[in-house]
Amino acid sequence: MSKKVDEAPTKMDEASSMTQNTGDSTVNKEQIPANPETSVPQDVSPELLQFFYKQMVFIREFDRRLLRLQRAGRLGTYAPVEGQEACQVGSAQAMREGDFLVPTYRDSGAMMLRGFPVSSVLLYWNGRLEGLQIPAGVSVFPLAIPIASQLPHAAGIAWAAKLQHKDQVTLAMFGDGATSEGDFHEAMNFAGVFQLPMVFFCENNQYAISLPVSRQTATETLAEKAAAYGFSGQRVDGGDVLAVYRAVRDAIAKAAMGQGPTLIEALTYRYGAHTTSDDPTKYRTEEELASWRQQDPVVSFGSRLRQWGLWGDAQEQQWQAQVQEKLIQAVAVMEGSPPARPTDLFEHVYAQLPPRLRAQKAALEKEVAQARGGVQ
Amino acid sequence: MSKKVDEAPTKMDEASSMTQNTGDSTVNKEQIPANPETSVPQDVSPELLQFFYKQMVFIREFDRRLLRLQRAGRLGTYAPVEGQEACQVGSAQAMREGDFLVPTYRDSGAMMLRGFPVSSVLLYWNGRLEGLQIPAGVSVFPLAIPIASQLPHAAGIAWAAKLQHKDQVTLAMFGDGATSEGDFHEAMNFAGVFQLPMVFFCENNQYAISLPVSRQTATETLAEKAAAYGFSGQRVDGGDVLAVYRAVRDAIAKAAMGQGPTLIEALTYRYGAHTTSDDPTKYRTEEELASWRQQDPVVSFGSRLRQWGLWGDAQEQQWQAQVQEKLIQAVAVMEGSPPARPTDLFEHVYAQLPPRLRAQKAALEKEVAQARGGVQ
Amino acid sequence: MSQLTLVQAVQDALRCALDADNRVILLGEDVGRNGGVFRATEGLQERFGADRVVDTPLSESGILGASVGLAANGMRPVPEIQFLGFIYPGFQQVVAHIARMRWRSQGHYGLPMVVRAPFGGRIRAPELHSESTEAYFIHTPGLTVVAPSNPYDAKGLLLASIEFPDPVIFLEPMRIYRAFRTEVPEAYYTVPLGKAELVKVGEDVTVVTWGTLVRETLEVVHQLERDKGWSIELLDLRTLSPWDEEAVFNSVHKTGRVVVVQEATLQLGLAAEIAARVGEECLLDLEAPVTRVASWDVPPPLFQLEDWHAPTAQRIVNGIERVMIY
Amino acid sequence: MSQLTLVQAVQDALRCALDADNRVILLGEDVGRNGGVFRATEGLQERFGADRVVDTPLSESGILGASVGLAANGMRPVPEIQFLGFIYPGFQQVVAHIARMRWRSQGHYGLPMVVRAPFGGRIRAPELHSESTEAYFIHTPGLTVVAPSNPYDAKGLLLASIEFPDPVIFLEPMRIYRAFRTEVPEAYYTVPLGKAELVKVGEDVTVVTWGTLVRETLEVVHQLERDKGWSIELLDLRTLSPWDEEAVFNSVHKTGRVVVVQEATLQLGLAAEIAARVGEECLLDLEAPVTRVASWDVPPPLFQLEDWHAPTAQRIVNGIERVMIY
Ligand SMILES: Cc1ncc(C[n+]2csc(CCOP(=O)(O)OP(=O)(O)O)c2C)c(N)n1
Ligand SMILES: Cc1ncc(C[n+]2csc(CCOP(=O)(O)OP(=O)(O)O)c2C)c(N)n1
Ligand SMILES: [Mg+2]
Ligand SMILES: [Mg+2]
Repeated sequence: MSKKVDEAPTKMDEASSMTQNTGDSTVNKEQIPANPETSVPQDVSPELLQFFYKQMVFIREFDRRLLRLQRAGRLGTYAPVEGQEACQVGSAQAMREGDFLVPTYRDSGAMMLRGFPVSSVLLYWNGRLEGLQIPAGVSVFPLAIPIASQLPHAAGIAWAAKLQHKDQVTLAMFGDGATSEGDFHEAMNFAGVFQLPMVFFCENNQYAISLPVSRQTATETLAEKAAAYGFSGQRVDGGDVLAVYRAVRDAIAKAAMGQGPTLIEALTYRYGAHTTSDDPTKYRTEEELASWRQQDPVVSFGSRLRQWGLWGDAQEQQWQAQVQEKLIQAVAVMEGSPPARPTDLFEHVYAQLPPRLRAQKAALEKEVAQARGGVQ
Repeated sequence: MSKKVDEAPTKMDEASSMTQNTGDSTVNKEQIPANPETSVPQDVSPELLQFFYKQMVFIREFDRRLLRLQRAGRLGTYAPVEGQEACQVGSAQAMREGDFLVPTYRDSGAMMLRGFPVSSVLLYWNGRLEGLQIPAGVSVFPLAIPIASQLPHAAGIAWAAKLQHKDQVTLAMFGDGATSEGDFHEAMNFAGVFQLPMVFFCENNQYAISLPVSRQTATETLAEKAAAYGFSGQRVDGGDVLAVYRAVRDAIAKAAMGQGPTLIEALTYRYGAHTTSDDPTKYRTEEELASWRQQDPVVSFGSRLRQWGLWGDAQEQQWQAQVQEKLIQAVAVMEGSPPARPTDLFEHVYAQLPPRLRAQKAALEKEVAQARGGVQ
Repeated sequence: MSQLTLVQAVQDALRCALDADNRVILLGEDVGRNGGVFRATEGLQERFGADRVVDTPLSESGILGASVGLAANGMRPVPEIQFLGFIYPGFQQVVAHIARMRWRSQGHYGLPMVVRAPFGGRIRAPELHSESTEAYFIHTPGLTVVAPSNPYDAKGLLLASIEFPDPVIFLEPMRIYRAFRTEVPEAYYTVPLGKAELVKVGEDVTVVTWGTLVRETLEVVHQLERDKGWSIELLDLRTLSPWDEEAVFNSVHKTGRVVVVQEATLQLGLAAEIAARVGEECLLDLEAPVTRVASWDVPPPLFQLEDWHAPTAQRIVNGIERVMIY
Repeated sequence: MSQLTLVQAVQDALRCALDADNRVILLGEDVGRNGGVFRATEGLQERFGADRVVDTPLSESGILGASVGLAANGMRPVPEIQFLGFIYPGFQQVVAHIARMRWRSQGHYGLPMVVRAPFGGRIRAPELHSESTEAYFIHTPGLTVVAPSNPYDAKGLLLASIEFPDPVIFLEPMRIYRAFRTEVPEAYYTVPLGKAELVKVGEDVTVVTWGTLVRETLEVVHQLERDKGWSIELLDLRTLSPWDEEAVFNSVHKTGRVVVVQEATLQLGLAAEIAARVGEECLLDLEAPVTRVASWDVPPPLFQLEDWHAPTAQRIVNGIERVMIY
């Protein structure tokens, strides 16, 4: 901990001390399990394989677009996804119709896959209340800002499904940093005790803002923490969409059969900053980033698809065009929204506005009129 | 969970399903490790062996006295110790001079062994602020009421010792129920990450008020939870003062050598009610209680001492007389205390009373005078 | 009709709610087999099964957070926090989630749930078992805070709270859990949220209070009316947020004098808000300062001094006298 | 002397404290290598080592609870909570332990510690990063709550807080972390706790505020003085608990009118207590109701509406006009 920034590990070989809790480095990539198959997988349809890739490309383009919009001052703080596309596509796509997603601020990709509108994600980061609206039939929870606090919600959602005998599994997403919060513990314990139909899906992107996972916990893996709650945990290569998909699919199947929860730790890396307010060069090295970039989840899966004969240049161009079209439309929705209405502050705070808030709303209306009329 | 009270397990053989989290029963005693030696132990002096016994007897008599006082209306709610004497004597006695104790409401025995005055414990449960006073030189924290919230304090105390290079280990006590709280998790994690010189000592008395430990967690043991924090956990027979003593002594030695924290789970049972407001017949059976009584920690250790030739009737009588004398004195201190002074409400809230509280204190003085003078 | 204590009325309301709506589920520490440490859920697990009256692990954030998910996914959870002082480890769930989930989902996930917790002191309990910190919740937008003062209201307000589409913090005055009985109909009925009760009509001064202190204050009021000949109006707020401004202002317009009595510590207890609002809306009516009678601004003590911490009869008398002879 | 922003002044104070007293230790999320998400601890780990400026796990209850133990065992911890809204998971540690440990040990374990947290909104941050919930802490006996409004005070108040024998909740107005610079001496100095600052003398009306809003309110005050010819007195509370009653009452005795401006939501924000106390102590001076200008009683919204949630210049003007033309 006494190392200065410029003494940070500069080679991945030096970055292999995850088991020593005084180390500064990220996970040793040799610990990443799984090994991409060379022949076309049999358990997943070609269409789904293509879909994986297409969605990952979409999320990446989406993410980059949002970063540009943010830099142009058209969004507020934004938490980028780049590098974690396989985690989000693999997990969300393994969910069945009616399953419930409980995401964090970094899970826009998964949210959109589960039906949350692209334009709403934009509106959300654009600071618009409209971005909070959840369409009917979409079983996605609002993205959680306070770390780990969504995990007890997920437990409750899963519990409700169990009590109502719904065929519904809840997938809760969270980061490596979340494992240090009390709410992680309490939710895991509820899941174990009540045998809840849910999957704890941890995107271990090696850092919680600046803190490497080696200082977040003294265990070697996060997956092993499941044992403390009487259920099983598993590590997967979060850069491999297929590995993520299979692990989550199986865990959901297990949960749906009444066999209880699973913790999945997906090893991944965020390529960008924690949020647009963050400067990752303060705590990470270029070399470390470059080494993770070599295993880019989107690029590498694209190559595999091509090897398997499931993807080519024409498709790539076509899809890229569609993606850009989709993004342009979403941005247009955002930009075309009428100006935010101040009195919307009062909407949906209660099912019915109590008298005092009605009076406050009226006062605000007056204030707005005054300010706009230049009256004082 | 659908069992009714009268369907609770009635034999210990039925009570062996701790691994099934739907069970209602307490730990299978066959799982309790250790086996009392038949020859005189070599690693512990005869005096210390006698001391163990004497202290256990003292705590038991103390506890029974407090229960009587409570029933007579001279104390408020009280949380009895009976059954857990070996846990408290074995652990507190393994501490070295200067080590720090962080107790709960049920650890009066351990507190007294570490120098907290007997009369203060009485005053505390008598609802007197004087019972909160900690004498100079006594490294004991105020007993914690909110479950598990003392564990981060213990981590901080141990951390301070480490930073100041003090040769001091912190022993934190807590119950089985505490392991479900977020603060247990956060403290354990800090201990693991910062390699703190401390011992987590869990008195697993099988119940958190009415909830059996089999419903508190889906793991088989509590000790195994330590693995989720990168350090080791261990189960001991909490009915065997020697086993507790040795485990804690070794864990303290390890911590003092800079080898980090340990979790110790001591299997025990409270013979009485959770507190004097509780009715344990609502959730436990007579048979279960009786079966634990068969291995009474005080009685069984007394027998061993006699077998080893270290204890006899004369000593027993003499010690009992001393104990009663000590208790009579402590009760006399309590009963002889001058009436509580209302304005003491304001003492020690701040190092220096701010003006507003000085005014409130003056108002209370007036109110007291009025009320006492019958003036309105 | 039967004569019930307040805690029996609570239990009766819970029975009615479990009967009326199978989405209702009770959860918390020791609420099941044990029937609750105050016996508020006695017999309910036997009657409705362990799926509807659930003993949870010792985990307040878990209980409250899981209730968010339960409510969002079709249930109507009624979590119990054993004592109000033990809601603090779950405070984030209350103020960051329970209070805001309807808003955060712009109406999609309303949370019909009721957090029950005994509050207030003076039962000779250990430290932290005697908290009167309703102000934390009253200051939090999105919550509705209710505190009954008698068995009849306890049942009716609790049923109204369970029916309510938004989360309610339901504070039960544990000191009077068994202090007295009133007639409580066996049938399902509700008492409206947001409405104060006019306990006693009067002309000279308005006294506003809630929870435990209603009954104690009424005694003082009767005594003062006898001794001094003053005519005193007494309001029981019943709902603490949103509180019934109309009832309070109307009374103050009439009397021109007001005393608010609370068990919470003085600084920023609800009485501060009432005083501020009365000052804003009724300044010209006021013949004396709005006077607050409260606990001192120090922690609730160990029990031997607790009767001097909370408002004593003497302190209430002093407060009323102060405004009457101003 | 140098010209520093408020966040630089905070950093400078922390440097001074670490220099002056080797019991001082900073801990929190990202405070070390990263230098804090607002750069308030920039360079301090390099300078003082990783034992004194410590990156902790993501664990507010752990950070605050460990600070209790650190303070009780000889250190002077200065934990940082990244944003005030993230203190909620550690709320129990604050209100049940930090606030009461000196009392609970009857003087044996005083806790000299300072919990630093940026507060307030209007920096276009995500949800829950814009909380103004100082009232929770002001209502809690045993705490001292401080909020500077400019760089000079930030350094002096923070050093005074670190010297203070009791726990301080030190709220940093993040909207003005970098908004302007003032002269800040390089040397160690303190600004006394518990004393308001008279920002501007005036005769007709007293305006009380703190934190971010001091500067904004001053602008409104200047404008109204120009436009209307009123003479307005402005007080910056600086310490929110215990707040400087004497300064406020003296000013109100003089002006007979008072407006309190806060970024907290209205109901039971600190302005309520000030209004209640002024009503109690200065009723006969008052020529108009004590008027509160505050955020509406709804959650701080996503950022596009946040400027309409917090007091606008218009709302402050309206408040002052209301009391002036009453
Ligand atoms: C309770 C809480 N504390 C602090 C923060 C501030 N914060 C936002 S993101 C973050 C790091 C989260 O790390 P991780 O869980 O690994 O998720 P990641 O951002 O890497 O996806 C922190 C400390 C917060 N949002 N909530
Ligand atoms: C945070 C908190 N929640 C609830 C309670 C009420 N309560 C007091 S003791 C207890 C059970 C504790 O069980 P355990 O940790 O096993 O300790 P034991 O009493 O068995 O020694 C409960 C729920 C509390 N004191 N603190
Ligand atoms: Mg992370
Ligand atoms: Mg127990």
